[in-house]
Amino acid sequence: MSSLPETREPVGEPLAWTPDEMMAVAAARALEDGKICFVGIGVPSTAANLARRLHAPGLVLVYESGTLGTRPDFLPLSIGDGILADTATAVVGVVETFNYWLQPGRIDIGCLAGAHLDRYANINTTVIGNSYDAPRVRLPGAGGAPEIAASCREVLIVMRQSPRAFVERVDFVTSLGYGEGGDDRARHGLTGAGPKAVITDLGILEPEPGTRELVLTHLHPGVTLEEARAATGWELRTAPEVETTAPPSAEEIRILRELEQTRAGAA
Amino acid sequence: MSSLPETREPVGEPLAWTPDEMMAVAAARALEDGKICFVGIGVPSTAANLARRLHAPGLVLVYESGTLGTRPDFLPLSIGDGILADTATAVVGVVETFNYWLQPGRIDIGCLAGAHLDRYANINTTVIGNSYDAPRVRLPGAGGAPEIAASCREVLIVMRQSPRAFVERVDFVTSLGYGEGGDDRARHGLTGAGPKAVITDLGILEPEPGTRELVLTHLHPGVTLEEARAATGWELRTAPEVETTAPPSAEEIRILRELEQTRAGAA
Amino acid sequence: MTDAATATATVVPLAEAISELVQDGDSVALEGFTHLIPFAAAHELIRQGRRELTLIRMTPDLIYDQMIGMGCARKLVFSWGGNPGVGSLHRFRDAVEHGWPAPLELEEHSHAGMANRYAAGASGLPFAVLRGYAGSDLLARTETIRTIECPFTGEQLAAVSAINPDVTVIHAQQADREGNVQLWGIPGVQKEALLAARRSLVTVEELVDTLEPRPGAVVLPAWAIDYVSVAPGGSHPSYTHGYSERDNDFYVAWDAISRDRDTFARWMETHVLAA
Amino acid sequence: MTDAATATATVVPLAEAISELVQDGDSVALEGFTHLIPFAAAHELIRQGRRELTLIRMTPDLIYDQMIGMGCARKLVFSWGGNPGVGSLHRFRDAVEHGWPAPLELEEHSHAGMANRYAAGASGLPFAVLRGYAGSDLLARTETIRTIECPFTGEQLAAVSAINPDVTVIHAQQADREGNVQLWGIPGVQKEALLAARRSLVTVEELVDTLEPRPGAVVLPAWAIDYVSVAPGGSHPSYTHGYSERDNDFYVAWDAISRDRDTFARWMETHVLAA
Repeated sequence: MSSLPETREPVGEPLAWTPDEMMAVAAARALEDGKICFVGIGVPSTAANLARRLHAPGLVLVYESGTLGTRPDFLPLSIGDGILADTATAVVGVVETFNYWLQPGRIDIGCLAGAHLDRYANINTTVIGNSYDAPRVRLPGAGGAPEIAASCREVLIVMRQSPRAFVERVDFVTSLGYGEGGDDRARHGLTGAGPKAVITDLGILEPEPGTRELVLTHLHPGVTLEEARAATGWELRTAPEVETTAPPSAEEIRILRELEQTRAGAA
Repeated sequence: MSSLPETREPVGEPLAWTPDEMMAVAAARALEDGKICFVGIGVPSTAANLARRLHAPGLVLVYESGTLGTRPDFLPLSIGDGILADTATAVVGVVETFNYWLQPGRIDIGCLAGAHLDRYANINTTVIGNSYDAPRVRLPGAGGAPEIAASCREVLIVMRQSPRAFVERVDFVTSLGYGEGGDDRARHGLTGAGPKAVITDLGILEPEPGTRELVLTHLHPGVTLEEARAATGWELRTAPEVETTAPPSAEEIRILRELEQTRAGAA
Repeated sequence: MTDAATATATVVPLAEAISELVQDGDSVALEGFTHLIPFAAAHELIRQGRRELTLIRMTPDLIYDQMIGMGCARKLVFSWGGNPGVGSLHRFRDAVEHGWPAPLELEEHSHAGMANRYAAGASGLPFAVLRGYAGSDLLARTETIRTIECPFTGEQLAAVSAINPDVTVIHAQQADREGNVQLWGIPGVQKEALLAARRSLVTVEELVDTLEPRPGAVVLPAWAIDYVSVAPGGSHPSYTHGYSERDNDFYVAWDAISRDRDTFARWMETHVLAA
Repeated sequence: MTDAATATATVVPLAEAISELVQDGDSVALEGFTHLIPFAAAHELIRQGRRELTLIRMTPDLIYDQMIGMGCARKLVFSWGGNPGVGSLHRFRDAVEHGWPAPLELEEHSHAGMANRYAAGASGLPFAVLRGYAGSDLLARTETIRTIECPFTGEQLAAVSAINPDVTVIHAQQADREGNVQLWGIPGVQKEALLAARRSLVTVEELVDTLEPRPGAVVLPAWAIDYVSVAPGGSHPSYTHGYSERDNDFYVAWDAISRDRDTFARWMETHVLAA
């Protein structure tokens, strides 16, 4: 859905891998083999294709361009690159993709990027500022996200953590996470369970049982709780136990970098 | 929609052609070149394929099996024979056929057969008898007819004339003709103009301007007004001038018979 | 509508698939619009003695004439019940007109209505909207047809409830080892009927190592299918484009076979039960 | 939705087709989902100086960024307005954020909503039903999204009004002499957008004597199309499956070209107006 992150310098002491690489690896790990995954463009697409090359060769990738079960041998720049059609089990129209494949709940997990996110995992990709008609920043818009967030059995959100992007309350709810928290999703009659995790360049946030507020459950190696809090626009709470994400293995990094190099015409 | 008529013996003095042949020829003549025709099985299919071989090589045939612009080189027995797919411009699913092609009014003329017909050209292909639950005769049902009769720009009905089949009021309105007559179609919000003619083995009936009651406008050669009246279950009225249908030309009969011989496995 | 997506379908013998999938009282759709009618699966259902089924099909055709005559059905959901190009379905008529071998409840639609009901079912929607049944007595007869008002224009349109069969069975040309299915020729409503079902079976002419892309082919991913069974010639007397021709002579001959109860019973005994 | 069906489409030069079909103030959909985006037709519209257009597209992409920047548009109906895989559409943002070169009215949907609006338009229905916009602020922002109750279950669902553009333009690989069109690769929403339109144009890479049936091909009969124009490379910088590759470098380069108003104007002058 969103633009590619520009590569950011390693934070803290020099590491063998960048925070963006850690984010992609952590997201890939969250995608189980044999599941059906609706893939947004950007980091989600990187993570899903990385997962297929690591622990999840049977991960089924579905892109909103109607390419079902596609197996691209390089990273597509857009959700509609030809390689996605050439390597798909089936290619269908956009109407069918959303009506027959996404809407009925056939998709196990939707993998999304967001522009702005709030403490209840609601996503804003529409406007920044308090006026829709005169926005401070006009974002691209919804794309497939509202229905991906609503209809997939569960959702994985992958995006960089910063106080600008992780806000107390989004200016515009484009795609519903947990709404006002608690059972608010049910009120909207949603079939899907909602975001199971938000994977960032600093750690992993997960909805707290009951309140559904996003709380910190993992910190990536070399990242401190203070850094994570400083990068969050709300009073970030932590799970009873905050674990440290396993660092990327040499293989994860090697395959990720090979993959990144294959992205045609990447900026 | 309906079953094939068993061949009937020539009526009146021996003719070079049967009443059924005259019916098929008259129906074929009513199909203009370059029009898009939604074709029901049975005599309509015979007439449409005859027209393509005579004056209307550019007649576009659409069958409810989703075969658009099909050009079968022999008469199909069913609306789904393989020959229809092999010779079509495009083959689409049944949902698309009805929703994208028939429903919006893209079809110029729908060619239907009926089991029972009333004076306002309403068709019954459902049940005979006054109880739906305990019918005297259970007919096949609606098929595509209700929407063909509703959505085509105009409709042509082809069926044998008899007091049993041409009734004052059908026991069950499966497909709407002119309802109660007059502007009744408009009351149902129909886009199509309705039946422009009913072509039988005895002559041609057309809706009278205003009342939309079917009146006799043509008698086929050798058929008398009395025979037509005797074969009609209501007080059949005639147009100011009743014309005599031009007899089938030698070419029309030759091509029709060639065509009939090609029907695979016909009874 | 399958509850848990798995990335592959299970390839099993037809008899096993049928006994796994279909219980007495289930609603089953054996689809195929003239082409690819899954007769082999229907014959297996008859042999396994399934009862009280709600049979769903746009065109009951010979396949349901046989199942109705053999007493498998409690109810029929359909839109055109004739012998295409030949005449009546005599077992269907006998059940409706004389309750033999058992009374048959009818839920009757038009083709457009049935097609849209499958599409709604495949889309996870409770209903579909169409311009249909205008002025038809079906509107009053059939509980699953209602009217709905456009929230933008106020126009009245027809609404039909979704169909979500307990089990859908279709026949196709090929499946690969993972259970991905490819069919071509007239596609009918099979994709919708399959995707609308809670459980599904696809019988195929053959298993192949890879599905060769073909013009006009519909490919159904394995993860949308529960079972695949190999049933060569499983669509006879209908046909499988590229594998067999429609047996039009049999459709004509069925008129005489099915007209008489005993003749029908003997034919079924010889050609289905004893087979 | 074409008023009078004729069995063939008229093959004319692009400039003639555009001036015949598109008037100032029309609603136009130039569709193509990443693949087959009809840039040549858009450039012709820009050269002919069309104004006050309502531009309809799921993904405005560079094609509408250019038309908006050149002042062709009064309103945009869309669902995702970014440069795929790159970032912002700067001309689109400049119009929305600063009203340059003119204010741009927005009618904003999700992809699912837009796709269903085209499908309703193609089906001759005034609206479509979907499970969409749940909890999204779009529901309150967008007048063409409402809720509707299922007449069978009472469930609340989203309804979106149909889109019936005055003109739809799509790009395809081939047309034959009668104007039958064949496209393959990612099919997007082009069939629905074309069938929903009052008037239509298909630009093609080439005219051929016969359309060779191909796997995954969508064939559009000539009688559903008004005009066909030959425009080789007409989808650049997007692509035409089997004819060209997506020019990803150009999509990346567009970010810098379009960021600055003058740089943009110069680029358009050189590459479109003077072309």
